[in-house]
Order: sequence, then structure tokens, then C-alpha cells
Amino acid sequence: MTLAADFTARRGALDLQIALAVGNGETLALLGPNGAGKTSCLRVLAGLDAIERGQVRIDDDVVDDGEHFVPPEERGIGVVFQEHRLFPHLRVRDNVAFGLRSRGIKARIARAAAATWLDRLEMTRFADARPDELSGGQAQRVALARTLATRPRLLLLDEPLAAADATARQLLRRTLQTQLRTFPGGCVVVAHDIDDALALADRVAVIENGCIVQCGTLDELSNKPASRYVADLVGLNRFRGTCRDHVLTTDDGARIVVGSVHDGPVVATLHPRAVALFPERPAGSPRNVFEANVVTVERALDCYRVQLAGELPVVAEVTESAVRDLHLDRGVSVWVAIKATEFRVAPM
Amino acid sequence: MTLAADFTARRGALDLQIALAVGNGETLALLGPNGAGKTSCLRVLAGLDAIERGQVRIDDDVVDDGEHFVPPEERGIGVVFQEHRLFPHLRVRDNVAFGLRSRGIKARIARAAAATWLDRLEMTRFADARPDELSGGQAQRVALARTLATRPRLLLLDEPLAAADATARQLLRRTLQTQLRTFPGGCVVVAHDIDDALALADRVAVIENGCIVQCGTLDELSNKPASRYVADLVGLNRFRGTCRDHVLTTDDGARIVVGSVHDGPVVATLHPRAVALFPERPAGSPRNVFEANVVTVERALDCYRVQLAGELPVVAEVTESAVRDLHLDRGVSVWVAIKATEFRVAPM
Amino acid sequence: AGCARDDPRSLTVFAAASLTSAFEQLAHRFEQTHAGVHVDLHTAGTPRLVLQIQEGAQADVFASADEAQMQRIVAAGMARGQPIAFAYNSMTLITPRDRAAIQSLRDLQSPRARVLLCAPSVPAGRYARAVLAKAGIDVRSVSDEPNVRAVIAKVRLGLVDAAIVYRSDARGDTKLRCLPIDAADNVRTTYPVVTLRDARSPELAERFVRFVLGETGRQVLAENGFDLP
Amino acid sequence: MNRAHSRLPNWLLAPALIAAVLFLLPLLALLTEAPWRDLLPLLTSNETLQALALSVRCSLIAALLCLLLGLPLATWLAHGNGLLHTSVRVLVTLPMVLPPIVGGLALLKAFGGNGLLGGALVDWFGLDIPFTTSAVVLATTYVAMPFFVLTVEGGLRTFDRRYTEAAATLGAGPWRSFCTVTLPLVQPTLRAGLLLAWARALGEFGATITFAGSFAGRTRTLPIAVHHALDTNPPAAVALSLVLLLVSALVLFLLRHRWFPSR
Amino acid sequence: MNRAHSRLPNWLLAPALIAAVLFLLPLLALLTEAPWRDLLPLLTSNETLQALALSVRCSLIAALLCLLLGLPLATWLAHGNGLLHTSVRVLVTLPMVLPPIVGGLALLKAFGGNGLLGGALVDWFGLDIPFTTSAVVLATTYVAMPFFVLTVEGGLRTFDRRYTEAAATLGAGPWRSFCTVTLPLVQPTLRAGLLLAWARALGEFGATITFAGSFAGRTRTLPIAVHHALDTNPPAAVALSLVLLLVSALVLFLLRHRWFPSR
Ligand SMILES: Nc1ncnc2c1ncn2[C@@H]1O[C@H](COP(=O)(O)OP(=O)(O)OP(=O)(O)O)[C@@H](O)[C@H]1O
Ligand SMILES: Nc1ncnc2c1ncn2[C@@H]1O[C@H](COP(=O)(O)OP(=O)(O)OP(=O)(O)O)[C@@H](O)[C@H]1O
Ligand SMILES: [Mg+2]
Ligand SMILES: [Mg+2]
Repeated sequence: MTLAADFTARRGALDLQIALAVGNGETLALLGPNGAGKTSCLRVLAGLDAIERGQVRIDDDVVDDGEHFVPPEERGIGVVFQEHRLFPHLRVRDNVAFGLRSRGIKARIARAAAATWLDRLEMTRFADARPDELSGGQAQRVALARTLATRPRLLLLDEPLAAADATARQLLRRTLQTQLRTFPGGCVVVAHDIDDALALADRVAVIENGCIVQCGTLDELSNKPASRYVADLVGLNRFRGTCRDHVLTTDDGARIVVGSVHDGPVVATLHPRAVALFPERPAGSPRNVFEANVVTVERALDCYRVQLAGELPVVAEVTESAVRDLHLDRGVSVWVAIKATEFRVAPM
Repeated sequence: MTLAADFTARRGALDLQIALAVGNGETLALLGPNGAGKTSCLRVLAGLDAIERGQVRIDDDVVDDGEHFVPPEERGIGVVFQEHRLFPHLRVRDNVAFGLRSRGIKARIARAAAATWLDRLEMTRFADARPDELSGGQAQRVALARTLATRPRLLLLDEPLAAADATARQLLRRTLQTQLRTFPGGCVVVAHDIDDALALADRVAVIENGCIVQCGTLDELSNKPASRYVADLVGLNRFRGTCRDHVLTTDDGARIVVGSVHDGPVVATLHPRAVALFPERPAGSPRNVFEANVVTVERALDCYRVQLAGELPVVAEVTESAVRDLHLDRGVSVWVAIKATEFRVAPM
Repeated sequence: AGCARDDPRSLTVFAAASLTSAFEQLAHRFEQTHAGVHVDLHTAGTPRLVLQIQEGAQADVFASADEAQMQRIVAAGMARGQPIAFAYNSMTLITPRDRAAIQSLRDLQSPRARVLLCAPSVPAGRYARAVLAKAGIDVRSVSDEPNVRAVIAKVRLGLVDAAIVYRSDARGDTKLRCLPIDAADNVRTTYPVVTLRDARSPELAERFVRFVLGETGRQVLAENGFDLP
Repeated sequence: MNRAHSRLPNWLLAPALIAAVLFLLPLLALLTEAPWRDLLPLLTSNETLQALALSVRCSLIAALLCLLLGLPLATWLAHGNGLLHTSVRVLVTLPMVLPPIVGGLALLKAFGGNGLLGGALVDWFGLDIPFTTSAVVLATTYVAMPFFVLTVEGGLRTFDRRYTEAAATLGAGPWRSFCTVTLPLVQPTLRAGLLLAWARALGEFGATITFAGSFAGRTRTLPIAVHHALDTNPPAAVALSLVLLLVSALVLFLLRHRWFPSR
Repeated sequence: MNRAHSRLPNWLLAPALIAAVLFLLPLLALLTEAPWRDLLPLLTSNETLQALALSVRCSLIAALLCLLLGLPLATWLAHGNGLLHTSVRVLVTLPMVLPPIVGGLALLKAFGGNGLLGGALVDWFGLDIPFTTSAVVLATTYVAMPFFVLTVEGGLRTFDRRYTEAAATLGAGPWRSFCTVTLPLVQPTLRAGLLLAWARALGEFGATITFAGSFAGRTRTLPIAVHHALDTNPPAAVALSLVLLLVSALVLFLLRHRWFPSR
């Protein structure tokens, strides 16, 4: 086990209550809404903030138990901050060499290592540049190089791919994967994008409001999303309510006919592709039919995502021709049909 | 026409050579690799840097023609920077009111307007917070509110969604869409993500190395991507070469059998889904069969993307079971089969 | 030159500011006549010198512009023997060269005359006020200046119409006009000198004191406008 | 909470302590000399209070003038390093490197009745500056302003332009941007500069006595009073000096939370 | 290229000009008074050169001491605003608000033969500081250091902690982080502070003459020589003052590009 943390901490108005563990060579992705406490959590793990109660262990060292506190420079960690924080007075090369120099390594050797890392991240061209001469994505890449160069036993990455363009993203993912494969340590990476999370991480932990609401593989999250946010994250519609005789009454009062035999409190999820839209009230088999208004229409790569407000707020995925034929646009009213069997219902 | 720009400018070692136009109510997305010059281009449009030659017009005013230069505060523009740049000494509310106050609007009214905008971006709770008490995504949202509140005639957004989480992203997209619908002005938005670009923009301009390589709708880009980067962006494999008798010889020397009758220099694109992988050399109809090594395997939401290095470097999209069955992992060798008819060939 | 105190052939002399020129010449002459002896001369306002000596300044000879101040050294037991008067000075009325309105002490009473004196706390100010009192003139100084030099500078600049300063200080300044004060109204100020208790080399200090009192000393002091005992 | 980062390099404390002792010892020495028994009547005497009031008033006005005139000058200086800028910077250091008495003399020659500008001032405006309270203000401003200007120039040079860029894109012209963005953001240096200038002005002696003289109630500031007392009654001088120290202590304690916020 | 943002608010120039004139006039006045014909022999005379060398040497050593002792003190001060911190800050302002002569007196009382520590210094180490070149250094350091300390404290208080946080996560301990991150990033304030302290030290007179006296070649710095000349030969005093100005001009011109880089 590289990291074992179970602690409470405060940051402004936010109460953090975190329990997580990362095994050797494992990567855990941290997802959650803005302001949920992802950065705050990394800060605690890094030793930039102290905990109130609990314990943080890295390898076999207790680095914080509310009394004994090991400062960041002695934790053997590496952090990539959300804003890159390159040292403005040092050239790119010296920024990358900084961590090694801090560990007492000779300037020549540290600079050679820095050169290697810059090469890996395809930034050799900018070795002599000053940080303020870099573009946003370049700076983030250098920040990553700077951290990786120290070969930390625990990597903490705060949205390392946010500023990276499409191709750079692949490069960075690949570099991180290599890195994580060759070092025995673990990694906690904050991501906003489930794709980034999946590309880098084995497991995903979702933080909301300072607490971890769910932690598991993508399949575990998809099968039984613990919250509306998780459902959104994996692209599903999610409803909570009480089921009785194939009828689910959601907490908001909507009634859905579902193909499930569960009774009592349940969570139902629904894939957006299973939501069908019609200009007029459709006849036929679907058991759930209601009228709704279009809130937004967003183009995705090979489909359109339509957000609907009505008896049941749902997101539908439709083709381009459907958008054209139904004149889908904000405020347009359409009929929604969902087959009862499309709902996946799980008891709570 | 809100914006008409055709200019050259220098920034460090980069030569910018940009020609673009944005109509009333139109949004143009700017995409391109890190360091391509997207931010530099916005800076010129905003009046933070001057051009060398050419002209920039906003509405009917020439704001820069290499001699006469209109400073940013007189251009009627609004900028959201890549790093939020909130004023650290002002509370969130006053940050948002700043633009209106600068336009001579009374404090009371400006603060009321600020409150409205904070409400729209669901940041009312943080109206009295200081910028350094905000999380990354919250700060970016405030920066957006601050800019939108001034109702500029030209909006320049530098990755406004980079720090936003999945749900916030929808909120911001929706807000921007509303904004762009109700104001007559135009908008240039830098995005890394083709999804963001598509959600916000009507047209996409791709910058590489300081020059605009292609500008058009998604369909135009997909049909005939002007560069490898554009092809990657829309998720396609792209090959350049010369075609003769159904055989395309790529610039790297690979030979592909294609179902096209074009002769001469061509560009061929190929959807990753059309690339089939086999553990052994397959018999059967596919005309292009070769062995390749796996470079990376990345999980996407409903498939895996496999990058392959071989006679022809391609990306394949495969299912999870394929990954399992073929033991796909870095360095594994597999057989690739592509039907000739899957290539879309366009003369150059 | 950094550690004169370790060298028995060097002598430290503290002298009042008004003695600066005279003592510079004296020191020079003394060095000429006493081969290998180096005189370290430090001049400042008399009260300052007294403070410095009281605070343990390592000095051999002290030449004061004022008997009262000298008395503080004696009272503190820091003198070796009794101080000896070696020069006298008196006060003079000065005006800017180009201003003829004032011809004598009486003219100071004119309400338009701007008169400048040293502060009563410095000897020069005390003496100047004594002169005015003797003459029965009641004038108010525009300002209480900290030393004679400040007074003279302002008269030179024509900022005031008249001032009363030491005769020796006003001597030979082309921008000033010196108007003698009647002996009846004038005061005679005494310059005492003494060898200090903590002198490194008392006998060399003694020799310097005798040199000041002697022929060369008298000659130099006279040249610098002092009266002699 | 930020335990990790309020940590100072430990052995920085040794030289810091030496420096503190360097400042402490002379104070202690003064304190042992202070006439503790006669202190109260001395400090509440009319002259002392008069001098105190004058000192406080003049030093505050001087600080204000530093702000009003020095801030624009510092801003201009921060925007260049050409020949003109460097020359002006040299000009600004002049009152620092000049012994104050010479500074006072120079002021006399410039603004005195027969001075460069002085004659004109008297003839045209009837302004005779020397020996007035205005002279005190002018002298202390002249001596104190360089400290303000150079400190603030340093601060402005480190100022992050990204914020003024943002202000401009939000429609703020140079003036508005200067007032609402630049100034608040360089506040800590402004404060340091003001503090330096004010303290220097409060303790100013040489230039003041030369240019303004020493006239009770009009130009006799506390340092000048100290000086007078030094010649006749050193313990009283020490006592008066302590008043200066008390004033500065009072100000620093009052400003403590606003000017030196804990971080 | 950055045309938009080197713009100054225009009418800032008016007060800046007034300030510049305030500094210029006294200089002009001094120049009219200078003995131009006898200037060269005067300035190249042995005494002048001796005083100049002493002044330059002592002011540089004082500036160095400010850096060595004042920087740690400033760093410590910047880390708090409690009672102890405020008290020490008051202590530091002491030499600024004290008339320099009283400052010199306090030094005498502390380090003089009969002083608090002075007796011990003499008895134990044979160190008799007053009236030596060391005394000049000590006095100028005492007077100049507050300017350095308060300026640098201001700079350190605006320092962005995010960089030291980053340094710590990269394995840099407090000391390394202080040297390689904090110091380089507050350089402009360090420079401003050093410049202030050095200039103040160069022009120091009152405390020096009180604590160190005016011995030619040993403690007679240029300002003291100026003062001395005022008693004997006023035009020479002006000429010597100009030497001080020249020294500072020379330094500022040499430092122009490194210390005040154009932005
Ligand atoms: N220095 C601070 N003082 C007070 N409150 C703070 C501070 N920093 C953060 N917060 C609050 O703590 C909460 C969590 O912030 P945090 O930065 O951990 O969020 P996050 O999950 O990283 O969000 P994002 O995705 O936007 O980066 C936010 O509500 C924020 O307002
Ligand atoms: N101040 C500067 N001085 C010198 N070169 C610079 C400066 N700013 C940017 N550059 C260079 O100009 C190029 C374009 O930078 P720009 O910031 O426009 O890129 P970008 O397209 O916005 O990239 P990103 O997606 O990473 O933000 C980069 O190669 C960068 O190194
Ligand atoms: Mg965050
Ligand atoms: Mg950019």
C-alpha cells in the first residue's frame, strides 16, 4: 500500500472527510464537481495543509496524525498543481532540475536528468525559455516534467491534462502510464473528464461536498451510481425514488413504469440513447410517455445530446436527422417515450 | 460582421499569420496544438499586443492597422483568460462589477448586475469570497461572469471550460449559448476539446504553428481534414500520399489498397472503428493486412482506443472483450486488417 | 591609522568647533616639532565633546569654548589638574555685506530688523544674549540656531538682517560686514584647555598643552582672531 | 492550518537576533539614562507638547506630500531605465546621500529669500518660506521623499502586469486601472514606503534646523527640542527622544492589524 | 509590442514633474555655489580622496551588514504581527525617528568605554569601538539598517506563497526554498532596500560624528568632511557634497540595466 489516508480536515467553509487507499503501482482518479474538495484533499496528502483528526500514511510512514506532522519536502511526494506554478525566475531546464538539486544531486547530473525529461515530454526546444514565454499547455507539460523528474513515491496530479491539446493529451497520458508502470509508487490524479480518468486510472473516487461518495471501477460506478453526479459522469440518467408494483415514484414526485420487481427505495438509471423523441404523442408499446421542453441541444462528435425538462427531467441522445426533423431547439416542446425495460433498477 | 481580422504579428519566436472573420451572433472556435498561437491570436484581437501588418476590424472600427492602435479598453471586447486573472484584492462581487464600474456605471447598479450574473453562473454563494478562497473551477466561472457582465460586442474566451467539471461544463455552455443568442456580438472561443468547440461554436478554425490551416464546420473538417492534427481532432486516421491504380503510397512509403479511382496526390481518412485486429494473420476479404505493435491502449467511455505502430501507423477502436481476448497491451504484436472501401480518399 | 590608541606617539585632541582652523594649524606645527608624533584632532560643538568624553571617549587633551562645560569635566573627575585659559574671544555684530540698515546694536531694536542668535543652550547663544542684556536691548531671535556656523550661513544668504557671533568666526568672511561691539557691552569668553585623566600619554598631552600656551600657540591663535591671556 | 509553510529556516534566527540586539542595546542604554523621576512633568510640559504636536503634524503632512508627489514620480520611474530615468533617480537619491545640513543649505539657496526660486516666491506670492512651519514641512518632505519614491518604485517594478491587462479588457482606462488595480495591489510597498518616509520625517533634524531654524511653537520640532536639551540637560534629551519612540510605537501598534496582516 | 500597457495615466506627469523640480532646484542652487575654478585640486586633494575612500568603504560594509543581519530580521518580522513582532518593529524604527545625534549618543552609551556592553567588550576582547573606523561602520549600519529591514519586510509580505509550496513539494527544505525561491523572487525589493540603506549610510553624519568622531583618515567620512569644511571653507563643502552625488550617480548608472531592467 503506497497511500492510506483516513482523515477529516477543514478548508474555509468546507469539511473534508476522506478515506482512501492507493496500492503500489495503482492510480486512483479523483473526480467531483467544482469546489468539492479535490484540490484540498491533494493539499492534505502533500502536507501543504494539516489534518484535524485521522491519519495519513505513505508507505509505512505516518506523515500526519493530527499531532506529528511531516512537512512536504520530507514526504517523498510529487505534486502537479492546477495552476502550473513554475518558478518564474528559472529557465525551463532549471525548473525541471530543481527537485533533483533539492535532493542534493549535483547540478550537472540534475540538468542532464532534466534534459531527459524535457525530451520525453517533447519540450526540449523550450529548455532555455523562461516560464512566461510558454503557452498554457507548454507550461503544464514542464510542470509535469518537473514533478516526474523527482521520481516521487506518491504522485499527486491536479488536472494535469486540463491545458493539454488533443495530441499532447495522448503524449502526457502515455508518459504518465510509463512512469506509473516503472515506479513502484502510487498516484492520485484529479480529473474532470471521465475519459482522462479512465485513461490513467484503475479506480475512480468521486468527491462531493468534501466526502467521497463512491469509489470503484467504471463498471461499478455505471452499474450503481451513488449519486446524480456519478450518473451524469458516466453519461446516464439517474432517478431516486420508491418502487412499488413496477411503478417508481421519484423523490420529485414523477411516476415511472419500470420493468423491475424491486419494491422499496431504489435507484434507476437510464441510458440517454434509450430515450425516444416524437413530434406528436406516440401510440405503441412504450409505457412512459410524457411531454417535455427542450432546454439545450448540444452537439457531440457523433450525436446530439438533448436536455429535456418535463415531468421527468432526462437527457436524450439523438441523431442529427432527428434534430432537423423535430426542429429541436431551446424551448421546443416534444413527446418523450421510454420503454419500461430500459430502466435499470437497483435497491438502495 | 463583428470581427474581421487579417494580420501578421510576432510573439517570441512565433510568427502569427491569421485571417478570420466572425459574423454577428456567430461563434468561432479556435483549436490547435499547444503553443500554436491561439492565446497570442486572442491577445492581438483584444489589443494586448499590436500587429505588424494587416488590419483588425471590430464592427466598423479599424482597431489596429499597424499604425493606428485602439487600446483594449476602447475596443468593447471582453476576454476570459486562460488563467482566470481575478483581482486578488476584490471580493467576487466586486470583481464581477469591475467592468461595469469602469464603464462609469454607479456602484449600486453595477453590484446588482454582478449579483444577477453570479446567480446565472450559480456562484451567488461565493459573492463575498476572496478569489484565493475559490477552487479552480469556481474562479473560472467568476472570470466568465466578470466578462459577460460587461456585455462586450466581441467575446474572446481562452479555454473557458478547462477547469469546469462535467456538470458545470453544461451550465457554462448553456450560459454562453444564451449570452450569444441575446447579444448581437460575436465570439471567438479557444478550446482543446472538439466537444466543447462543437457545443459552443458554429465554425471551427484550426491554428497550427501560427497559421490557420483550416476553417469550417465539423462536416467540412471531417470530410477533408487539412492536416494530421485536424484528422486526429475529429477522431480519424489520416494519410497523405500518391494514388495510382487503387494503390496509395503514403509519404512515409507504406502502400495501401484503397477503393478509390483518384490518381495523383490524395489524402485518405479512415475511421478507427474500421480497423480490425486479429491475433493471427486473417484470411478473407480485407485487402490491407499487416502486422503491428500496440503502442498504447486507452479506455474511452464505450470502447478502447488502440494506437498501433507498423507498416501503417493507425488507431483502432475496439471493444473491451477484444482487448481481453487479444491481450492487448503495450508492445503486444497483432494483425491489422482494413477493407479497401473503408478509406475515404480525396484529391489534394 | 586605525588604532592610534595603541601608539604612545599619537595624541588625541578634542577641541571646540570654533577652534577648528587654529587647532588644525597647531596640530600640524606640533607634529613638525615633535618628530614621530601624530595628532588626532576631533572638533565638534563643546557640549558634544563633553558628552563624548563622559561616555568614555579616549582623549588626551580637551580644549573647550566654554568654562561652564569644562567645569562638568572637572566635576566628573575626568581632568588631570586644573584647566588653564589659553585664549579669549568676544562677540561681534554681523550683517550681510549689502545691507546698511544696521550700523550698531541699537538698530537691532527696529521692529523690522530680523535678528538671529544661537540657542541659549549653546555658549555662543548665551554670550550673545548677555551682550544684549548688558546693552539693555530687548530683541527676539528669529530662531534658536544650534551653532555659530548655522547663524553665519544664514546671514551670508541674507535671510536675516543681523546676528551676534564670535569675533573669530566672523573674521575675514567677504560676504559679511562685522560691526564691533563696545567693550562695555561686550563679553569676554574664555577657552580653557586641560589634560584628561585617562590620557594614554599624559606627558605628551602636557607637552601639547604647553605648546598651545607657548609662543607658537599664541601666534597661531592670534592669527585666527583670538585674544590672548 | 498551514503548518508546513510558516516555518522559517531555523538558523535565520541567529543573525536576526544579533540585528535585534543591535537595535535593543542603544535603547536600553538610553533608558538607563532617562530621568525616570522627573519624567512626567518633563513630558507634559508645554514646550514638549508643543514640539510633539508640531512634529506629528509636520511629519504627517510630509508623508502625505510624499504620497501625492512621490507616487507619481515613482510610477514614472518604474516605467523606464533610459538616461532620463536614471538621471532623475540620481536626483532623487541626492537628499539621502547629502548630509542633511547641506540639504538644508541647498534648500535655503533654492527657496530662501535670495535663492533661485525664493526671490520669485517672495515677489510674486509674498511667500517667505524659511523660518516658517511650511519650511519644516518642505525640509522634511525633501529629506523623506526619496525613501518613499525608491521603495515604491521597487514595488511597482515587481507588479504583475497581467492584472492591468485584465483591467484594460474590462474597459478600465490607464487612470482607472492605476487607481483600482495597481495601487491596491502594491499597497504593502506603499505602506512600507509611507512608513519609512514618515519615520524619517519624524526624526528629521539637520535639514529642518538649517532651513527652518528653531522657533518654539513654529519650527521647533521634537528632534530639534531634543538637540537643544542635549546641550544643557542630556537626561531631558533622552526623555524627549523616548517620546519620539513612543509616537512611533503607538502608530505601529495601531496599524498592526491593518498594515501588517498575519498571513 | 505591448503598446497598450506601457501607457501611464497622462496627468500623473504633473505631480511627478513637481516632485522632480523639488529635487532639482536645491541641486541647481548647490551647483551655482560650487567653486568651479578650484574644483579639480580640491576634489583630488589627499583629504578628499581619503574621505571618499573611507565613505565608500564604510557604506558598502554597512550595506553588506544590512543584508547579512537585516535580511534575517526582516524575514522574521514578515512572519508575524503579534506583540513581539510589533515590539521588534518599533525597535527597528528607533534609529529612524531618533535624531541621528541622539542615535550616536545611544550607541556611545551602549558600546562606549563606560557603556552597557562597552566595558565588557574592552575587558574581555580588548575591543574599544568608539572613535574607530569600526565605529563608523557600526553607526552607519545602525542608522541605515531600518530602511533595509522595513522595505524588505514589505516585499516579503507580498511574496506569493504558492512558490514556496511548490518548492516544498519538490523536496526543498525551508532553507533551500528561502535561498533559491524566495530570495530571487523578492530581488527587486531587496535591491530597493539595499539602495536605500547604502545611500543613507553614504550620507550619514550625525550618529557617526557622535559615535566615531571626526578623525582624518580614520573616521572622517565625506559627510563629516563636508561638515568640517562648512566651518572652514564653505564652497569646498559644496564641492565635497557634489562628490557624494557623483558617487551615487556612478553607482546608479552602473546598476541601471541589472537593477532596473526595462520591462
Ligand atoms: N483558501 C481557502 N479559504 C477558504 N475556502 C477555500 C480555500 N480554498 C478553497 N476553499 C473552498 O473549499 C472548497 C473546495 O475547494 P477545492 O479547491 O478543494 O475544490 P476542487 O474540488 O479542487 O474544485 P475545482 O474542480 O474547481 O478545482 C471550495 O468551496 C472553496 O471555495
Ligand atoms: N511572452 C512570450 N515571449 C516569447 N514567446 C512567447 C511568449 N508567449 C508565448 N510565446 C510563444 O508563442 C507560442 C504561442 O503561444 P500561445 O500562448 O499563443 O499558444 P497557445 O496556442 O495558446 O497554446 P496553449 O494551448 O498551450 O495555450 C508558443 O510557442 C510560446 O512559446
Ligand atoms: Mg481544484
Ligand atoms: Mg493558450
